[in-house]
Amino acid sequence: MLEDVKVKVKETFGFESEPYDTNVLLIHAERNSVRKLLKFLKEQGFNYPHTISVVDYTPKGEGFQVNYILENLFEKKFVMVRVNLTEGDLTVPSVHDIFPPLQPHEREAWEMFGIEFIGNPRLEVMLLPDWAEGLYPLRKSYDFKKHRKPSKEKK
Amino acid sequence: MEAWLKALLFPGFVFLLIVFLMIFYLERKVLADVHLRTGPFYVGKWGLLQTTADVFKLLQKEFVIQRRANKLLFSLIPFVAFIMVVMMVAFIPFSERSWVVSTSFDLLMVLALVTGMSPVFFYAGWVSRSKYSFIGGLRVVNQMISGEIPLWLSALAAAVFFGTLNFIEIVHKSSLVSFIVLLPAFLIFTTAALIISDRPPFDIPEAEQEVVYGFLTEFGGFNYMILVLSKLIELFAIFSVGVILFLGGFKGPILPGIVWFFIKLALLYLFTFVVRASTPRIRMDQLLRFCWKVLTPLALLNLVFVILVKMFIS
Amino acid sequence: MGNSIAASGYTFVLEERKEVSGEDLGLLQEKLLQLNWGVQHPASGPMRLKVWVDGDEVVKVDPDIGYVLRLLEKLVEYRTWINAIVNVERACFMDDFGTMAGYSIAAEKIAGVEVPKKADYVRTILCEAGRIVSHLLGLGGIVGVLGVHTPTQWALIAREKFLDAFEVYSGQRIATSSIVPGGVRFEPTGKFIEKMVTAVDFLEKEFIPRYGEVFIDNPTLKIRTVGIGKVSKEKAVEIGLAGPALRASGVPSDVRKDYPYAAYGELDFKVVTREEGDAYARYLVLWEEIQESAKIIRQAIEGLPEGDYRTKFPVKVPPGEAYVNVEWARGCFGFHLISDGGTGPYRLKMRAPSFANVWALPEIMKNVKLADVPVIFASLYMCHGDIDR
Amino acid sequence: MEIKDTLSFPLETTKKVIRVAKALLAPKATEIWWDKGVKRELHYRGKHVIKAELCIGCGMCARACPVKCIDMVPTGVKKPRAVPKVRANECIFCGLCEDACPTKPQKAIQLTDEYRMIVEPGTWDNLNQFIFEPENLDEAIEKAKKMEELIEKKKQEALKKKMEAQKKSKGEEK
Repeated sequence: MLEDVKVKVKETFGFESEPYDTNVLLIHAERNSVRKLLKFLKEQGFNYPHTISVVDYTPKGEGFQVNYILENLFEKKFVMVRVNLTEGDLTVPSVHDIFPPLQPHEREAWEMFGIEFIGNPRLEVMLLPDWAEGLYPLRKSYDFKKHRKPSKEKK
Repeated sequence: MEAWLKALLFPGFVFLLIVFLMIFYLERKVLADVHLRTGPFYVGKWGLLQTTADVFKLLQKEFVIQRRANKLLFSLIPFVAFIMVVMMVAFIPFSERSWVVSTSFDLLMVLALVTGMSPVFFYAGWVSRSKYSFIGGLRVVNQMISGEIPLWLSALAAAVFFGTLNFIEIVHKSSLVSFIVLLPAFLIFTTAALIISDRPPFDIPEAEQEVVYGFLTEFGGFNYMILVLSKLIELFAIFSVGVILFLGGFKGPILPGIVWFFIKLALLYLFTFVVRASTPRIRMDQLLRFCWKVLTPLALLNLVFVILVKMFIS
Repeated sequence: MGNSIAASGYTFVLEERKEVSGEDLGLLQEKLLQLNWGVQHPASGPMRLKVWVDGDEVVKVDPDIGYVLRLLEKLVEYRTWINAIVNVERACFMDDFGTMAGYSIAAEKIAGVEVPKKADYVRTILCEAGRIVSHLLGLGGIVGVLGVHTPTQWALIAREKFLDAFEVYSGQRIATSSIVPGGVRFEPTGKFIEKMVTAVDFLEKEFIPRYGEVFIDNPTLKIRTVGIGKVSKEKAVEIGLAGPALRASGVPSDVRKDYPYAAYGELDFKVVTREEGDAYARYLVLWEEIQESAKIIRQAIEGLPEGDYRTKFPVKVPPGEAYVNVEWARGCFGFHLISDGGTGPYRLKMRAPSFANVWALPEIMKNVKLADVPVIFASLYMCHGDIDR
Repeated sequence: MEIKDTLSFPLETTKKVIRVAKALLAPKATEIWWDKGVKRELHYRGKHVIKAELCIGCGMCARACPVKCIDMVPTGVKKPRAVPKVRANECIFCGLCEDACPTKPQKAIQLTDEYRMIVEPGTWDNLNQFIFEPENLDEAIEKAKKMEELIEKKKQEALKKKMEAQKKSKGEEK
């Protein structure tokens, strides 16, 4: 089944894909056609989104990586769509209308890494306190000693 | 005994207070037994003083008034509620001699005071000026009004059967026949009592998980204690009326009357505690449907039945 | 209700219905009352649900989470491969074995370490015991929000027996940190097996009959839960429900069966599903899964092989990554673990099932009564530590 | 159908109520432990015991600690160069330090079944009370010093012997 998807993705989009693990297919996608690709994958039966996993590779000079992990609940297969971003341009089109459950995941990725999902209606602080907006704590460059909450002065 | 001594000591305030501490203790112990726990244990012998300690804890607490609340009404409402419920108890004969007042319209008086409680509790929610209190207040009015109709109807059935409203006369007239004839009325009365006094499974106005503590949310310390106490006394009064009307009050062999009265009362309470441990809370719309579509028609039918029986007997 | 209150000068925060629900209601426009269901609320736990009510009807809810955020994903980056387990297990205190097992399997996959068979079996026993421990609290929680605390207390008695077994095994009752990359940390002694069998015996012979005859098929419980928070099969997949909630809607999704890990491939068990998809179905799924887990534990104890329980795990793990799922008590927990060749994880992304469920709430809580909010909330069986991580 | 339901509902509810009441007769699950005390399992992960005479000062425990609550305190002797000291207020009692300790057959750092440790409220001011120091540290240091002296002596003797031997051999050469 994953072989079929691999061939079809190659034919339709021209994206390379490789087996990631047993049951998991890794697709190297591009930012501009990620929406089309995810729509295509949903039609293929990968209709249960797991998460958006962002990896910060900036210390290694590679920018950011956005992984969409989708599951086919009935065929029991996974697909992982990987989009690489450069450090200067952290924007990805949002897929909240294709996969509604991914909307909060996009929100989390935005507040933790600062990746902007264009079209997401609700990019606001969710897990972090209000004062921590824009600190992007899961980035490798985040120094937790610097960003302490300004403590109340003692009486 | 002097009248004022009666009101103050027995069967007045002091007696009432001890009875309530014991009822509260009993509730905790029974619930703990059902939960397979030990319950209160360390304060006093078998934890008997635990509830007393809790009362003193509440007395020590700070007197908090919500900023937006009406200060006068907020502090006044608990006392109004308390005075009203204590008046109910004054009419109840615990034995042949131990009562504060006895009139020819005892039953009417108690039921009228019970009916008067609903606006008091609603105001308690209203003057708190808090969302949850307000919803709790609305719920309590809804619930009490729909519970009062069956309560009145079933109590009136007993009054029709005995032909009097005086409690002591009712007790003297009661017999095994009256118990059997009034059994349906008794069941309706107990259910209505649970509804009126917000006992589980009808604790909708105070539903902790839905509206925090309903109209009690903003009250703390002494105020809270008084309000909760008045709720408890209300149930106590209604149950006492139930015991008098349907279970023969202080009548009973060998033991003194007051002991029989409290044995019967304790059985009723035991029933409510076990119900509390097994029956989940129902929803407001379900309660209203139950009250108006099931309980009230049943109570009316029961009234007709009792009148027919009365016709045949006389 | 709305307009009359506003007219009487009552100063609640009332909001235009149109603004809240986003739909044009024309002349029917009313003002709504916003309730803060949480953070300090008897049934909410450390999270807030903004509930807009019209009288007794809920118009819209909006979860506000993040009150127990610990940034576990960041903390893991400061740990070594072995001692990262103390962060992973703290995703939720109720079932800590599942998360540790998932992390360990991911780390072993990257390092290419083969785990001894005995460790696999011990992991299975522990994970299932953790599931039982967690589900017992879940059962109590669902009935508990309806004002009856008896189920919670009875469930805690059965839970204590399992915690005793954990203590014999690892020395702690909760937060056992007992599953590490490379196996398990402690030898499953005879005493541990004995305690575990005692616990399962108690569960099957005392707890299940006692609980089942009162709180299963309870008429009052049924009128409160049947048909409440109904989610169809398609809807459940679309809004991304996870775990018992997904299975209660009729989707047979169970990682233990679909992608067997540990010793699950060799054991015989069935995936509990129900078709109704309402709060009562979710309650029954928990109830049946407890019995199923007890059977798995018995099988695993019977088939416990001899041999080593731990192999050496390298200090430095070669670069690589893995995405591993485990069936946690609350659903499918995913670990996207990345190594850069260092002494600790480079990045760990945890896919939390409760996070998926909490964002399904706005869809499920449409046109319900205010009194149903806690029921639906508890029946989705979420853990706040898991939502926030 | 509805009438049937209305009739069966109170009956069913009453049944459940009576069944719950059965629990009133069942034995209690809790027990009064106050005077009896609690018995912990033998390898309960409680207070640390650090044996200075066994410690080799490798610092593996400090490296394995996930919360970095173990400090290596220098002793001033060569072996052990430093001994661990546990800040109990930060410790999460995971026992990973015990796993990491390389001494055999007995571990130098061990978690015991002693669990009642805090006798006073732990405030910021008395944090230093909640530190698990190594046991018999002074004796161990003295012993180590003696050992060092002994080794030194032996070394010197060996050196002397060597020197003498060299001298002898040199003499022989000459």
